[in-house]
Amino acid sequence: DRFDWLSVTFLLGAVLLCYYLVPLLSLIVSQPPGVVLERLRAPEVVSAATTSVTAAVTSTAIATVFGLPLAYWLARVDGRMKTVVTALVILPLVLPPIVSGMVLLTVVGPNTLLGEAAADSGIPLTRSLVGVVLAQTFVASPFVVVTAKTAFEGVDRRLEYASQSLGKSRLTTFRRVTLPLAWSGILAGITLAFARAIGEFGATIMLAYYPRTMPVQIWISFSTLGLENAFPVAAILVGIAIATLVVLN
Amino acid sequence: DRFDWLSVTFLLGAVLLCYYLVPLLSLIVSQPPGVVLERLRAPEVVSAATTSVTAAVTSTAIATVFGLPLAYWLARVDGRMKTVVTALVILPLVLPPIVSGMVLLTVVGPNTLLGEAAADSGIPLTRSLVGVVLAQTFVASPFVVVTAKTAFEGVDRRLEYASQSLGKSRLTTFRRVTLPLAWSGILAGITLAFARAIGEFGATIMLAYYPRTMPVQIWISFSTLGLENAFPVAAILVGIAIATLVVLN
Amino acid sequence: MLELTALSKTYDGFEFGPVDLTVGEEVLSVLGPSGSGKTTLLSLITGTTEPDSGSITLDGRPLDRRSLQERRAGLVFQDGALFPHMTARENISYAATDPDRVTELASLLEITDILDRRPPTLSGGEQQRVALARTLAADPDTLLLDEPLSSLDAPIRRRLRGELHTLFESLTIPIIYVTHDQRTATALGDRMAIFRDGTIAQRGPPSRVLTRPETRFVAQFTGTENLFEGTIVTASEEDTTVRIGDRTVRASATDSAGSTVTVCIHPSRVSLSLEDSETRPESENILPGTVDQWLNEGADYRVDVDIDGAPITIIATIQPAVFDRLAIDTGSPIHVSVPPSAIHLISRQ
Amino acid sequence: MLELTALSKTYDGFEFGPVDLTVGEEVLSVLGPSGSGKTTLLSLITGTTEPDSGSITLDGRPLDRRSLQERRAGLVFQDGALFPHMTARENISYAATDPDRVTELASLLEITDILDRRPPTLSGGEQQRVALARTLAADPDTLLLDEPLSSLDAPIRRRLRGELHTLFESLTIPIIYVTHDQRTATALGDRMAIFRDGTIAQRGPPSRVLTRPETRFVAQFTGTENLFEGTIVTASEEDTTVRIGDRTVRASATDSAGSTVTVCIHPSRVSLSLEDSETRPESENILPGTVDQWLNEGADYRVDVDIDGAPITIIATIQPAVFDRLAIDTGSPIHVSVPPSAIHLISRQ
Repeated sequence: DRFDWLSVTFLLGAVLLCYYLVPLLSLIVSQPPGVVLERLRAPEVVSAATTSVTAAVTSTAIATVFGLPLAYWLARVDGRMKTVVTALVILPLVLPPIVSGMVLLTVVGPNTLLGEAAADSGIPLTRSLVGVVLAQTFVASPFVVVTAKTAFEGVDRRLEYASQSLGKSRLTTFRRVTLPLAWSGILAGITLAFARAIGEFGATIMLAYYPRTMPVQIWISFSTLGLENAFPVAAILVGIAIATLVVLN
Repeated sequence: DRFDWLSVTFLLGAVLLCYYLVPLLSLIVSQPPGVVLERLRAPEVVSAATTSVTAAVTSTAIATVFGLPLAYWLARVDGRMKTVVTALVILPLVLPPIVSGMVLLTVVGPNTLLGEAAADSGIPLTRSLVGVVLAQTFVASPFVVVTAKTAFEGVDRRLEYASQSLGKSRLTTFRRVTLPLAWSGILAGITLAFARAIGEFGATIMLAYYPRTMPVQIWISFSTLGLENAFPVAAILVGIAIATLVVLN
Repeated sequence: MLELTALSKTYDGFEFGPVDLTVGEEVLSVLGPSGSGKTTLLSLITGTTEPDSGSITLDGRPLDRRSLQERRAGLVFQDGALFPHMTARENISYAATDPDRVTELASLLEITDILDRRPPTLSGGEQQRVALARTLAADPDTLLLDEPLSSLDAPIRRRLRGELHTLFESLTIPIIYVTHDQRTATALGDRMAIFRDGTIAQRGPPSRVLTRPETRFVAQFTGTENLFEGTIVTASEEDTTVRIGDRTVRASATDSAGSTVTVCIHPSRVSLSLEDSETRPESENILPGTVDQWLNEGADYRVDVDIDGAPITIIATIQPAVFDRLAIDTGSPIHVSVPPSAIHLISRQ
Repeated sequence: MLELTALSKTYDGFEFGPVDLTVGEEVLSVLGPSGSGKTTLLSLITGTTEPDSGSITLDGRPLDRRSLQERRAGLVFQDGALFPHMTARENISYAATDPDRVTELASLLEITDILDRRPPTLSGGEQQRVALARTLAADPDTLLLDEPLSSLDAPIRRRLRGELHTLFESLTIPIIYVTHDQRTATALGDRMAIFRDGTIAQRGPPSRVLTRPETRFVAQFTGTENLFEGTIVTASEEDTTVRIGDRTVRASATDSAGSTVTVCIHPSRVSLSLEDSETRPESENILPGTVDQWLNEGADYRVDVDIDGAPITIIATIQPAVFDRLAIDTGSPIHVSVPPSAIHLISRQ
């Protein structure tokens, strides 16, 4: 009885692992790397990559600057307030990306107050790099907040008390005790946010069909020219995903 | 100095919170609930909701059955093996959904060995409910594994040792000690997976443009008829997201 | 001078205070069971917890609503709470304004050789020395210690306790030493406060608290295991006669009112002998009995004696040499003697 | 009968064993500093850790490579490790095959009143009673206890220790009791094993291990604080004369070879007196000295005496009555006396 159960367990887990692994191997096998590498220099690939990286770096930076203080506050507060704010931070994570794009459009869309005002000042909030950044920030920044919150919670509060009792200010304590100890967790959050931002598709396609990010470029290549034409951009994104995994360890 | 820093912190966090909250409120304000409720009965809305719920329930069930054993194994193993397998589980989480759809197409697409064989047996793996389930499972199941793994890790291993030393089998120990203690965490993982599955857009649109899930329906309504026509379906998805938050607490 | 006035704090299910307490340039050891409020007391002084009411002043400065940074109250945590990403030296110089102070403290606390190691590689005793050096490096106006020895092995604990005793004598600030170990509390404290359920059950010099407990709780908690219900028969200015069951014992004069009392005898104050003919002047209470059981506890033996003609059992702790000489065994007859000065009476309400 | 043969296990940076050990129907108390391998010993027997080599048999059954379930080795954890989602009753009946056994054990361990409460609402002592009942409910072939009293307050610890002593006498299985508290180890163990760095430093009846330590480490760890380097002057069948500095003391006959020895005297075996004219027959070693310092430790006083004409300090623990009678104070002259039988010699390599 015990033996059977262990075997079945092992088998079920292994099936799931194969389901993650096989498609990835299949992608690598199905296309000769030479051909893919050659097409990486195509102008639409370079343009999409530039747009994606610029937007993702910007939105990750915004997420970090605005998210870390929120994460620290959430880690050190208690009670009802914490529950409500945490729920609000998780909301963009459980909201479908396409819906995230929709709700953003109701605020920054071309026919809204804010959208019109911005467009008049020459900074259109949709169909622009700003639009991409807005979409990516909404969807990706919760990763910084949630992961950094956990990292801050992992720093023994008594160490902060000890530092303050030794006559150090809160800022010094944060800079020299809390931040160094939470750093690896925070880095993980930033990495996850970057990965999420650069892979964002649903919200981006709603806010900014142009300029094309890599995921949008894949969709267009696939739907107009077929699967093969999407491979070069996909190769870059798979590379970034694997680099993310390396950083996360 | 201290006062300034605290204020700035508070301000930055508050700005980010507003960025999460305002669009959602805007969505609710921008459309009279009466009109939205009326359009919920439209045949294309009902059809999309049925497809989405059926597929998401199925893929969440698959994720649970296959994912829990893997999560338990990961929680109780150590060393290099754990690192590698954990990385493989996180991969679908950091892979852009549109790329996930692509890599799945290289295995189950209409021109692949597997895809053709299945289509010949009358079970097409793309442009079908099966295709939706395949896409959702790939993207959503890691949430079950990762969250349940953390929940299992939170169960003091000494409690399992105590149970076994009292003459109970591993299966009995799992059923009566580990599972009850990890249950709330596992439920959170299942909830997250369901939310992710029902909101899936990038991978689904690659594998199954038809039958239309709710996110795909939103995209089609938006791109062919304009933003207003996407509201009824979005309302359902926002409701599900909020219900998810409630369960997570 | 550290002064606490009517300090109180209510958590869910636990009430601390009101506590009034003054600590001068001395060591106050705070003793009590777990959950009696010892750690809450320290949190209120350092500022990690705000009181519901009452006030704290340190050298005349009110500490209420001041930040931790401004209080200058140095706290040594149970496990040291060293910064794990800094070496021992970095931990200490983090707190010190003068680099020479690090060298000085390191030599005082005998940690010069381990200054370049990180906390996780240090033993428990070394971590506590570094933590102490770090706290002293900030020149605090009061020193608070939260069970710093409780996680150490016996020989190191004994050694460090002796060193703390010497160190404390050289400091001229109020020191509060929290512990649940009566031995350490007695050895280090100039005064002692016994906590129970968030309030002070008794305070005073350790020798007085130990020999003259005011309540059953204090008696039991400080190791007075022999507690009997008795009735006062006669009381004069010289002595008191108390009846326990069918037996009568003579105690020193007492100020306890009422006729029913709790008779307290510390096991280490009970002597055992084979004959009742011994005529040491102070041994007036000689009770015949039978050995019920005995336990070798290493440094001493613990002997339970059933007293003849009274439904009571007296516990005596005697030294190994005496145990060997008396050839004690279960069932053997023995005489218990207790000097009147070792019998303490608590009046019962 | 529990038999361990050449058992060894290497972790990163820690080597356990090889350990050979036999435990019959008795209580073996295992004593040692933290990190000496006490808990590893229990893990190897229960099966949570597999040994690198060696074997374990219980009543003749080999336990090697058997699952935890099949070993029938009952373990009581330091904090009880009760299932937090079950009541006390459910915890016990989880292990019991017969429902009557739950009632029986609850009454034996005096937990009948708390059976319907959940572990987090129980006190530390109650949790340990329930944990013990749960372990016994499974009728184990051996009982292993990992410091079950270490997190309890003194009065409860003392009481539970007495109850464990009675309980252990009623059990007819091998019992291993792991602790770092020498007092508990001595009180509960029929035999004692002292662990150091993963191996057994000494084993034997507690009274023998305490009075006849074989190494400096064992002597120090069991509280023999007076350790001096000496030279044997004469050795006969009756006694041995040893020189320490300028002083000579007489010890009982010894089998220690070599002329350089470590002289061990337990502080509780040292007596203090005002005159050297006292002529108790066994007190042949009378050394004049001066009180260096003293410490009130509650149940006894600890007095450091500098011996005149020898660079040594002898520590004595004396009972309060004696301390009061001698009117001891720092700097006052005093005589130290040590019976020859209390002087133990360890030969140095």
